[in-house]
Amino acid sequence: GCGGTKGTGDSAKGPAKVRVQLKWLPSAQFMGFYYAKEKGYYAAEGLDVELINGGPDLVSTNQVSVGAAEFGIANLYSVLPFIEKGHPVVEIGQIFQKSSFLLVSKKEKGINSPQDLAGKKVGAWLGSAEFPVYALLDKYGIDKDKDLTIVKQDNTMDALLNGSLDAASAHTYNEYLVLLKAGLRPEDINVIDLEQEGSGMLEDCLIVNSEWLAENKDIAVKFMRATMKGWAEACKDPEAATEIVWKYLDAASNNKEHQLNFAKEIAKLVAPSGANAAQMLYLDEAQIKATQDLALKYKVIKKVPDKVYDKQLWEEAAKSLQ
Amino acid sequence: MSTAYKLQIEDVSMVYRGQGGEDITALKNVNLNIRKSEFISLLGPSGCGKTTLLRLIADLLQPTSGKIAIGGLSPRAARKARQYGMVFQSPVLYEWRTIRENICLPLEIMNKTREERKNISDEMLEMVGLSKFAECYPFQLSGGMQQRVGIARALAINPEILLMDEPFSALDEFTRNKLQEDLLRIWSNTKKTVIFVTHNISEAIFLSDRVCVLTPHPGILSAVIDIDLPRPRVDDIRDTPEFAALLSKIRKCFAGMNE
Amino acid sequence: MSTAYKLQIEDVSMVYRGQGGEDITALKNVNLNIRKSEFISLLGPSGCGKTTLLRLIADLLQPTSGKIAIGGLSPRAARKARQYGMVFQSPVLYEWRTIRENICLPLEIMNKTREERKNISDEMLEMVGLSKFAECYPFQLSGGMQQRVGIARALAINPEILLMDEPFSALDEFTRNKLQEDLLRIWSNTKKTVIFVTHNISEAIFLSDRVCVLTPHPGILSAVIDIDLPRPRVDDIRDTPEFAALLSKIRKCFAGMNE
Amino acid sequence: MLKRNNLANQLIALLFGLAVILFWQAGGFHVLLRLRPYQLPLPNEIFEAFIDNFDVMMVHTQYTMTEAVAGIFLGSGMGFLFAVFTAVVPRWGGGGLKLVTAINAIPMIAMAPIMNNWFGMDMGSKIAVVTMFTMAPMTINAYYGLTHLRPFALDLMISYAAEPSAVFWQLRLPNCLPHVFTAMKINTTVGLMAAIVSEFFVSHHGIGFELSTVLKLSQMSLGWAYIVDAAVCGILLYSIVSVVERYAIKWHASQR
Amino acid sequence: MKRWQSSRHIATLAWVAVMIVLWESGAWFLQNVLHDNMQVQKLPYFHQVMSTFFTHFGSLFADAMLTLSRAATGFVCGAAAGIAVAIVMRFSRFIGEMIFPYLIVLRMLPVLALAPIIYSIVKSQDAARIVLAAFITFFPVAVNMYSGLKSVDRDKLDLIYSYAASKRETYCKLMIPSSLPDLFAGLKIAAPSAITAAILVEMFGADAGIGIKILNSLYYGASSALMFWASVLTAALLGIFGYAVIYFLEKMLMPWQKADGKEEAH
Ligand SMILES: Nc1ncnc2c1ncn2[C@@H]1O[C@H](COP(=O)(O)OP(=O)(O)OP(=O)(O)O)[C@@H](O)[C@H]1O
Ligand SMILES: Nc1ncnc2c1ncn2[C@@H]1O[C@H](COP(=O)(O)OP(=O)(O)OP(=O)(O)O)[C@@H](O)[C@H]1O
Ligand SMILES: Cc1ncc(C[n+]2csc(CCO)c2C)c(N)n1
Ligand SMILES: [Mg+2]
Ligand SMILES: [Mg+2]
Repeated sequence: GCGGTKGTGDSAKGPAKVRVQLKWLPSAQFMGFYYAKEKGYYAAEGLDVELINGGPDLVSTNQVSVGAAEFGIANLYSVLPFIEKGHPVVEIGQIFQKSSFLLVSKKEKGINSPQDLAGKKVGAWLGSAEFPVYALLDKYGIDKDKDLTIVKQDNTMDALLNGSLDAASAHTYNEYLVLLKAGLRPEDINVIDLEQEGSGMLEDCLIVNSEWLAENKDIAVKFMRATMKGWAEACKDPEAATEIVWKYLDAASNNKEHQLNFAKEIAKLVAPSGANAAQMLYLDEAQIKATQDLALKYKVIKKVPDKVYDKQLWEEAAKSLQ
Repeated sequence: MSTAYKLQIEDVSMVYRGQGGEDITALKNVNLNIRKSEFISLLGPSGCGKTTLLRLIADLLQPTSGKIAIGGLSPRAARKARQYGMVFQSPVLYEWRTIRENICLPLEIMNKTREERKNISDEMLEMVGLSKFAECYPFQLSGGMQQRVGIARALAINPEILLMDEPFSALDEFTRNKLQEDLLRIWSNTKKTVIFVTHNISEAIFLSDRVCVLTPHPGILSAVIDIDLPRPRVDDIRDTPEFAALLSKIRKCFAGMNE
Repeated sequence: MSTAYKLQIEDVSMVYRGQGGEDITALKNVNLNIRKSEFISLLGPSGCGKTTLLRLIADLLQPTSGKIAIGGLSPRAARKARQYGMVFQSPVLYEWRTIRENICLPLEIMNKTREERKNISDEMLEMVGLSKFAECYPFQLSGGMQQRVGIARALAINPEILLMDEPFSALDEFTRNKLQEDLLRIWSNTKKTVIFVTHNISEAIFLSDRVCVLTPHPGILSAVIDIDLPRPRVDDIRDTPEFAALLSKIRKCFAGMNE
Repeated sequence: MLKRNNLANQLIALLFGLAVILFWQAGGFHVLLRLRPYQLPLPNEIFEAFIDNFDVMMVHTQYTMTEAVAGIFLGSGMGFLFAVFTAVVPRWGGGGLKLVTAINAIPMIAMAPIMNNWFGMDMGSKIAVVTMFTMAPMTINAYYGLTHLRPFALDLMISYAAEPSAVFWQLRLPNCLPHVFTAMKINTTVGLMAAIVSEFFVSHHGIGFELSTVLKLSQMSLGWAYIVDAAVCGILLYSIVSVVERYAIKWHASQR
Repeated sequence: MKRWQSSRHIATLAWVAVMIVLWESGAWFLQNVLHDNMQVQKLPYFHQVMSTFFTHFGSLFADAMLTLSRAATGFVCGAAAGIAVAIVMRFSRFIGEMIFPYLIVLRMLPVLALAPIIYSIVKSQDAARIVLAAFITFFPVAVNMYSGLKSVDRDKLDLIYSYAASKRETYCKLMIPSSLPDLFAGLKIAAPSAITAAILVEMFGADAGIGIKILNSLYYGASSALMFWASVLTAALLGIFGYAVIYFLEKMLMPWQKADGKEEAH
């Protein structure tokens, strides 16, 4: 019994308590959840949802696995090794429908195509988001251990800006915007878009503790439904969503304009083909397979686990939303 | 018969390990029996092993060979039974305690009530003439005053065996004489066994029933001299011919030794 | 005329601040002139301010009021000119230095060569009878032995003014007598000025040209007594009637004081 | 007699450690702390990971140790000099002492990004972080040792009108040595820790670099191999300090 | 005495003034001589940091209090454990020698690496926070206290030994008071570290706190650089505050200590 029986309640006795482990600092990256909570979608389903902030050293998958939260947000490719090792987690929804991953460099470094990465110092978020980079390098026959230096990148873009990194990992929704705010113009930046290069791997997905799920399927469906609605509405109106997200942020160390741009980029990733609630969190099996294959190829996992995702919840939720 | 003695020291030797690993024999084959309520002085030149012997009795050191028994008990058992009161050669005050608190330390350990502690410490402070300094910290006292605190602390607990290591050496003649008389009064009232280390021959004679003379390198108990002066002894006794005779007798024990 | 004196103490008072902020007057209006090469003893009961006076002379304390001059210099200037050698009431040995190294400490500071240091320390160790313990650390020595190291250290540098705070109090009579004679010999050879604190009246008489009697609470210089015994003085002088007369004269100074 | 006692104690300590490892291997901790197998690897798995990755691990270990040792020397040295300065001119040093402790109060994780900006992403920035955080323990302890002298010890020196340098070399320095060693013991751990933590940020080598990556990827055996590795490094540094201490201050009460 | 005290304050002010001047000129140098485009990140002008600090004072203060309370809990637990373990180790030479090496092993475990496992053991963010902060505080306290306990004067020990005082009394009346100065030296190191620890733990996610401010301002780049520095400044002030608390506690608890750093008469 180390699973997550804690935190659930009999629906007869007031709302069921559910905890969601976010993967990072509160931001528009999770606007769908904030939206659903703020607009009462969860309450309407009889849920009392607690959104737990993450941080750079927190492994959200781990938190879900140990039962510190029932649900969690994580990069799909980093969830895979946990599932392979037997952690009781399973994916139940894919939040980002495509990869936001970029490799950026200053124009003067002359990295005009992926081949030019050879011999350079390239930043990667080791431990959480390095595999897309490896996939790209592999595609162009660049040996990550010999042909260039992979540097562990922190959560700033300073190393790229001060020139100690030649190229750095970036998400469309934050790091790229940070570069622009630091005074670089788009034409000063060379961008390698991993989605276009076909090396993109699936990022933010919704996972659940499978032991808890086995006993609380109904709650999970309710949660899915409210969450999908939240995301759909948030993507339709990023301005409104930003206002809601703002309530969860520390005003002193954040910037509303940045959050709005952030939110707009997120909307592009979550709802690339229109914000229809029934299509949110869609599990595209082909894409999941592509991510699994890349993970297998780059030894993130030794073999594809039996059960990475559970589509049933999404189907039930989507059905009731139509 | 052996139980007639309060303290039996049998063939006790003590060897310290020196810096280079060589042995320093501080005491060699010391034999001494002390009766209950006896006042014994240990007399001897600097470095002859007086402190060492006192520490052996007090269970602060273990002899290299030989045996010590205190009324049938081992020194450890006697210590655990809280039979000892000790005055160290240096005052050994706890610098975080005021003078009164230093005197009360053993009383606290022996679970005296607050009131008893107050009364006893008042009395002791009075006796050593430091009432005015009760609330001072040790660093505010002169050397002799600190030593008196050490004496007051040892007397406060009224122990069965009083071990005193040159308690009066830092004191002037008058203070010293007064405290000697106080000590004798307390001793005759309470019938303690006292082992008193000193290098002052006249002090040893004035106070003791017997004087044990130690000679150094290695420390050997070279003579035990009975002091058959009448008691109670008052200051005038120092001017008697008997006293002078004892003085020169003991001086002779040391003669020739000093080169 | 005033320059005839090596040391002039004019109306010196010293007030310590007590724990509760109240004042403790240790010395009050002390006046004393000391000639060059004079041997002066400060005599007085425990806590009367002897150590305080010595520390004032040595520039280790500043008087609350009054003035001290050393051959026209301030105590600070005299200290800087390294005129002082001091024996403290407690041995004050550096525990990280062996006995020899402790004795050599001032010699190092005064830039003596290695060879001089060796010779002087050998000689001093011999004098205080600790040659065998040269390479021991202080914790391996008895109380009296430690005190002798402190004496050896002060004499090693052959200072112009020797300030000695109860240097012999932890020593037995024989060692004490020997060291007293050594001290007098050194003094008469080198013509130092010596200020010697003691609570032992006969010691003060035996050694000094003049004895200064201090009485306590507050410390007042109540008498200065000339000791006009012939020199060189040998042990036998203690048995002369002149000696006895001085003894009782000084005792009288204290009489009545002790209550 | 004492010697044999020590040996027996050490043996028992060793046996105690062995017992703990056996208990761990038998799954005792997993039962006790209700852990899943993948949350805490077994000793044999850690050992295997260690053997399998030995060469790579040693490269990273060397890198981190270099940073730590360099930083510890720099930081302790500067901290000591600062303590000396404070002891010599307390009026001016006192305020500085507060500033040094203020540095100690800056969180390492805030310092690492700043240092990366100043000194680049290689060893330099990590050494700078270690230096900063080993300064205060040394300053505080050394200052204490330099100024808390036995009664009259300073008076003796003053009576000789000893040069300040003599007071320092003959009195203050030996008096503060035991405290310097206490500080060095603290600094071995603080220093290694600072090196590892600063490698959690921009870096491309070192135990911290590997550890942060490996653990997030749930490679627990290798992660623990690095944890054990770091512990061994720490003990190594600590033991060196202890051995030097034993010879340097054999006169001190704590060594008797 | 009074004069001396106030001159000491003046010296502290002088230090601060010198540091500020150095800081300002450093920033100026980076900006105008080196033309460093990272100047704001490397060393922003002190007056700009201060202005940010005061503009957001309310928010910084609230976060500071939050972090401080977490640090205080961790500090108290860690210090208590450190003292207790040091005592146990000195109490029984056997236990001391047995566990000391393992204590070192334990301490050498990198905290950030241990975090996941601690989270899986205690399963509560708050508890994990306290455990981690306590873990960091623990070692300096334990080491200093232990070395203080080992340095108690032989004579003082003999005295209480001669009274056959119980071990408990020996510790209460001798060992602990006599090691207080060493303990406080350890606490002075540990108090600021506890703040660091609390911030470190915020890297595992928290609703608010100085660490969260630092993270946010790093994550969103140059525009938040001033906020980053203001937060770091706040953190440092917290550390100084912790140090000061210990300092005054020390002065209060140890009236027998003569004024430390007494000036020499050279
Ligand atoms: N640091 C201090 N603070 C407060 N009072 C002090 C201090 N030092 C000495 N005194 C007080 O000053 C008085 C004289 O002390 P001093 O040490 O000079 O005496 P003394 O004549 O040397 O005595 P003894 O023979 O016992 O050594 C004493 O009453 C003592 O309590
Ligand atoms: N811890 C020790 N280690 C080595 N030798 C020691 C130790 N303690 C004492 N000694 C030696 O033992 C001998 C006797 O010392 P002790 O302290 O018993 O002398 P004492 O008779 O008390 O002398 P004093 O009158 O000078 O105090 C001395 O030679 C001394 O050097
Ligand atoms: C130390 C560190 N690791 C990863 C990222 C990259 N990143 C930024 S937000 C986010 C979460 C979801 O996208 C991720 C992985 C970072 N900035 N800093
Ligand atoms: Mg002795
Ligand atoms: Mg005195």
